[in-house]
Amino acid sequence: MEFSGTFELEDTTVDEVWLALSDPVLVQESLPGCTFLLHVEAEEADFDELGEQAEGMDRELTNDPEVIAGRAFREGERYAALMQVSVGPVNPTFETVVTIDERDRPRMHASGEGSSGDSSFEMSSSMALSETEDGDGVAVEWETEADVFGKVAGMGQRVINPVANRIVKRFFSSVQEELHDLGVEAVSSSDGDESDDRSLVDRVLGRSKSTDSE
Amino acid sequence: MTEHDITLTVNGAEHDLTVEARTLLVHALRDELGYTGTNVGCESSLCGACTVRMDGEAVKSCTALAVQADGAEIRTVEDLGTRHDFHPIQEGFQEEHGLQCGYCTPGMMMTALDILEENPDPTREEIREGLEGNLCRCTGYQNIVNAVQNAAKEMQPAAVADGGESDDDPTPATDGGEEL
Amino acid sequence: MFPDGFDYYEASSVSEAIDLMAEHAGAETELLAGGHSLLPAMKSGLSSPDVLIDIGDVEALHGVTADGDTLGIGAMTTYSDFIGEDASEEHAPALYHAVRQVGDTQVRNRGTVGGNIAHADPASDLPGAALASDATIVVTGPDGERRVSADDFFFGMYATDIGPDELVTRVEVPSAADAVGAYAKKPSPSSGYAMVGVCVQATVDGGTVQSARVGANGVMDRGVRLEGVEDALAGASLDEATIDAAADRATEGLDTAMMMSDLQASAEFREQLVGTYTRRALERVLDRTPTPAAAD
Amino acid sequence: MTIDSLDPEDVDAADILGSAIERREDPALLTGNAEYTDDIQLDGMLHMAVVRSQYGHARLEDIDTSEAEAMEGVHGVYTYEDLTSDETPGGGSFALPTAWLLDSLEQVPHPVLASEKVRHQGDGIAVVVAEDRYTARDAAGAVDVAYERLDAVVHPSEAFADDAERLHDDAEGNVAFDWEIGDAEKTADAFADASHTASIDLENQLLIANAMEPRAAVAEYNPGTDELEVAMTTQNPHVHRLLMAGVIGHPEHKLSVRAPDVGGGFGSKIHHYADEALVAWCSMMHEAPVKWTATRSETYLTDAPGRGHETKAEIAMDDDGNIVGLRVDTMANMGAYLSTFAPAVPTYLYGTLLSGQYDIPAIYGHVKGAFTNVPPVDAYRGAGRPEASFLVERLVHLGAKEVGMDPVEFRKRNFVPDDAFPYETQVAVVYDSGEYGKPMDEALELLDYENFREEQERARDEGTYLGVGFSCYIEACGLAPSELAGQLGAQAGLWESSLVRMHPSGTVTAYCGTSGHGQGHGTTYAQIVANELGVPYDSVEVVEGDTDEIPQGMGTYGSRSAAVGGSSLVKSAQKVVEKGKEIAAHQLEADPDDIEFENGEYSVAGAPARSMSMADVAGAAYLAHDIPAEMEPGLEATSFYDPENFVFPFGTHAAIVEVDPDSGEIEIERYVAVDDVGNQINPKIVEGQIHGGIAQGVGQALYEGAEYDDNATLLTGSMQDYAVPKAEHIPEMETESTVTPSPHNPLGVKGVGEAGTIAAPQAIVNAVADALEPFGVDHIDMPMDAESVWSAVQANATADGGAEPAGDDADPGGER
Repeated sequence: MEFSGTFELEDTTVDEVWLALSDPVLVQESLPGCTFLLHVEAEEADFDELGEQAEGMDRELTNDPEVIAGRAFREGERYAALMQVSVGPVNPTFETVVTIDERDRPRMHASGEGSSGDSSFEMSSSMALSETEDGDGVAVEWETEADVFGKVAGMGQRVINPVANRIVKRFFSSVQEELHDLGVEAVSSSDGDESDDRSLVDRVLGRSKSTDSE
Repeated sequence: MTEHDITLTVNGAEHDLTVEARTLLVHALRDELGYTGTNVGCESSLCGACTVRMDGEAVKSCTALAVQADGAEIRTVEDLGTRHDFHPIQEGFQEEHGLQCGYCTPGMMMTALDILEENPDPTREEIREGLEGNLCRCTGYQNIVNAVQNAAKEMQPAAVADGGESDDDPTPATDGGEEL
Repeated sequence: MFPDGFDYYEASSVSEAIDLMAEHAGAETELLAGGHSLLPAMKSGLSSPDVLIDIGDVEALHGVTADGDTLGIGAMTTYSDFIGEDASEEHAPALYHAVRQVGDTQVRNRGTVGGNIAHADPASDLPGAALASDATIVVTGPDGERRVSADDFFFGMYATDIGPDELVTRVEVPSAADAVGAYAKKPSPSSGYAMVGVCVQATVDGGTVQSARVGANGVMDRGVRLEGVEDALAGASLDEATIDAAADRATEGLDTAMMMSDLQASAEFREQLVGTYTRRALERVLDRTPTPAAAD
Repeated sequence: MTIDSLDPEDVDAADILGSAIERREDPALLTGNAEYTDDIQLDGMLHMAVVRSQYGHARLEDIDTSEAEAMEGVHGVYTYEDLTSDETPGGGSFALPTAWLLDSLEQVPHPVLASEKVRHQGDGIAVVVAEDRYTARDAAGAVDVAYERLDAVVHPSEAFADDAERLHDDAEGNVAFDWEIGDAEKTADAFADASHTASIDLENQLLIANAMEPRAAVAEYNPGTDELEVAMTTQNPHVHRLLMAGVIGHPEHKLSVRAPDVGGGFGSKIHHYADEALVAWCSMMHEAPVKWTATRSETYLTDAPGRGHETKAEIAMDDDGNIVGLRVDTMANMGAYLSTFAPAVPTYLYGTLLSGQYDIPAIYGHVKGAFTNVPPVDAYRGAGRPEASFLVERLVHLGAKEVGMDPVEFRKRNFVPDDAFPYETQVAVVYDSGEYGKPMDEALELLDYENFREEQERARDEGTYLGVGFSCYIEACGLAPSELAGQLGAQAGLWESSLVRMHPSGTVTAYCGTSGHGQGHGTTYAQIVANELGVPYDSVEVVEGDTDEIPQGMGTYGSRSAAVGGSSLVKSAQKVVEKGKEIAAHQLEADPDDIEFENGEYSVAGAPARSMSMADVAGAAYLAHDIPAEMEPGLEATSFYDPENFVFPFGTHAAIVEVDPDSGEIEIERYVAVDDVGNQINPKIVEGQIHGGIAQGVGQALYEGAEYDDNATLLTGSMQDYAVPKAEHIPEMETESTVTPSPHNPLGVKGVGEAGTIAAPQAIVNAVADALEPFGVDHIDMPMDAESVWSAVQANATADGGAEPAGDDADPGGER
């Protein structure tokens, strides 16, 4: 199954959106049904343990780039999320592990898989940011290829498309709200002359150093 | 998982039983009480093989919890008529070859009773519509429609008397003013 | 075929239902009305709530009342009970014709008007009818009743403006005794749900459409008004030309990205069908509208 | 014409054979007294549930049963390792056999529970035995399986692709077999010389039988006697006993298989599945009765689907409209493993019917079977023959169009002539008897064909698109003789066995190895036996479906029961009559050659007063006070009837449809069926079979189809998504028949169980193609749902610049 779309965030910049989408905490807060989203080191994610870990953690939304940089998504790393997808009376909770395959501003690519009882999914997703034509906002172009297996695939086929669309829509609406509420201001690349800042910026912006020439 | 003491009156006989909340009415009838005339054909409320009458209405007993039926009057195929004293609907199915494997038939007949109560003289199309919730894989339905029509005639002896002709010549009495 | 285990509670009143919901707020709780959407989902293993609160026997939620201005339908009124009331066809013709086409004989005997609307299945028959008949959904919670216009009620697939601690208690339809209603539906041959269903309620006087509301099911992720059709009808004389013009505008303003697309029909085909079924619904309206001569 | 049923009491004994009497099975079925397998309740009965695969194709990494085992009410959880362990009962193969072999067949192992790989979603991984259905299902859900998902293939063309994931190590390229029939060279020459050719590229979709009763089994093992009794939903209990004995390793004579009332089969209850064997094994394991009843979603995942062809085919004609050649290349979906009789279906049950009703001088068929990640594909009502008939009739429709002839005229020109029977086709069969013009003429008359064509033209002027489609089908039933079946690869004889037993009081019990499941054998067999023995119909009881009671049997499928089972009963009854003749001769003091037998009376030729009734003879046989010396007492006979040849029913079905190009909706205005199934034992039952068969054919044409996604996940896995036709979907059917008896069997019958299903799809598709001719639509794959019809119109409209009828001659205004 393939889905794609474009979502426009108003009154913001590519850097701000990039920063926001770099922050697992903001993503967790914006994703409908997401209980936690955590970096995982171990080969196998133990979701019971992660759940306890998440409860013990004190992570707040912030507009502080440095804090965000400290916890920002990193290319090649894996993240675990507990996601409840609510579709009327059907509310499976998926234990999901996502790998950030590529993170190179303004582009991100991730792949992952999740399971809930005898249903599961695999997905591969990419996203690119660009300034909108009027220059007033940011266009997020996204596309996802997903495969769904088990009960949900067999019996919930007709709901998957609209539900996926709704989740994406609500996600970006929340991102937009959070952006405005927090007043996130991205460290603009032009600010950072010093090498320390430079690396921070690179890290937050997910820019690989070697390809900084663009 | 809660358990519940319920009372079901099935074909006039009162039964007290204890069921898990999740026990479906059809399983209470079949497994607990032994009314195996009611069959299970699907699990998505589409085939209607499990149709019984609950408080006088056709319902799919696989889509009701037994606990929801607490206190209800249930009528199953076992209550229709015996081989020596068929109910008209059974007679209709027998005469018109309205069944082959017979698995859908109990549910089919219980729904047909509903149809005929609502509309004692249904057209073929109305019967087909009324049976939308009952699937049959053997007969192609044509003889089932015949069976229900046959039963309709049987159950409406008055209508039969002049029914045959009035089809071609509706309300002749009120048309008296028009002369050739 | 076998639902997972759950705890079952039967509410005898609306307030008891609300109390039960509050009591089990931490658990996954579902209200059980007719059960014809919920129980199949539970039997297939797609849905496994911890708690079911049965509101089917709450006396106050049953029955149809007409006071001249409004037709009130208790949320637990079954489809067949609704159809059986003369007032239904008289005061809420659009809803009446839609309810007649819900499910099958047995489903209509158990399923409820309120349960259908609360469930908000976009392929069900009543969201469009609620919109076409300008219904108000009465939602009751710990703080009492709220009244939500059907226009504001449906958020998306199975998503509505009902809070987690609330339930739909009544559906109110402004009396439309002068109006004509029609529902044209293309049912899925397997499930019977609407691949597309168009519901119209129109007041026609002397051959001219005084007012018309048109709702559609199965097309988008929720029941929607077909505003292009309504515009085309408003003030026009109800004839074939108007019907053609209205049907041509069936998908006007609909966000095609959120159009339903599934095994039954692609979004593209649904676009085609909305037009076709709008035409059929309007033709039924035309058929049912007394000719000016006969009306006089 | 609707046939009126008769009360058997109103029928003279001499007329019983051939009368439309009411069925004797009905009272039990109508009063809830029937006993279907799931109705069986036994003391201490346990319930089995099966853990099935989440994926269409995956390697199994780990199966953790610990949580399930620990649940209250669970008596055991077993995997393949447990089955094959020395600690557990049974020493069978625990693999399902294939009972039909082909030279090129790649036989692959089919374990009853997967241990290394799952190859379709229905593959079982573990079984749970618990105290009740609910607990068994809960525990099955608690078995934790770790998988490594593999890419899947659904269609044969995908399976054969170079980069396709392989299902079985031994089956290179996922090829199950490569088979051909006919003469490739001669056919190539015919095409080279032909003046006209027409071709088609089509898919004959996978269908799911959807018998209303899901599969079920109840097994009861008696540790004291080591006897294992299995009651199950089967169409062929003896075959299941034989195969199951090997699968679970329990001796055949200690195993009994019984078919209680069976709620429909349509082929799906012929095959040996894993589940029934597992129930039997669990019963031995627990020394307790065990029940398993499939949920409907399990039947969708496990019942063998049918059809599943991707075909390219062409037909060649000369200038006069004579068919000169036919060439077929088919890729057949075999699913994940080879089901019981699967290899026969797309080969000998398909290729041999490619001549249809036509005299075709050159035919070549090539079929390649594919392993895919759908459930094992096998016989579904018609099995191979609908695919052949559909293809031939679609080609004939296109061929007629290509040569510019009316489709009726084209067919009539090419029919096998009446005087050519027995007719040997180019594809290895000899048609027994036929008069193909008769049903066609009857159908034309019913349709008022000439007038219809005028009406069609008028309607087109008004923008209404009507079409008529014909289907002149042929089928082959009663696959035989056994020697031939053996040469073709059958690992079984295809005879039928019966026992006719006179009781001392003159009543009769007739046992037959077929196993009806809705066909009314209890009625029709009693008609046959009563007629042969000249005893009252009510004096005959029929017993089927129990290996303990019936000597042997092959079962009910392929429309064989009347032709083979019925003939076997005739043979047994005739043996009884012959023995009775000797007893009568002895008692009447006459020479046996002088004894005549008529209407149940033995009499001495020329002295009719010297006579004895059948009942008296039976009494004498058991009294044995005065029977011929050397004769054994008693009066019964067993026979094994092995037919000389197939029988070939035929007929013409025709549909008139209206198609709405805007909505893609098809309305069947009329459906006319004229069938020739030879002599009819009970015309009402024949009518019922035709009706039901047509309904399934209509289902294939318009509604049904198993759809899988790219990962071989079934998307139509419930009745919510798989459209089993409802009452509103099936048209009123007008049925008539002609009678051309088969010369091959004593009853002159041909078989009727599948005729309607074989005939109907192409009648409807041809009608739709005819209706949409102005739009240039030649073919729409089944099921022709509204969207596919609309899309076909649109595709052409796009090509021609608007959704308007295409081409000059489509503008009727211009013609006038």
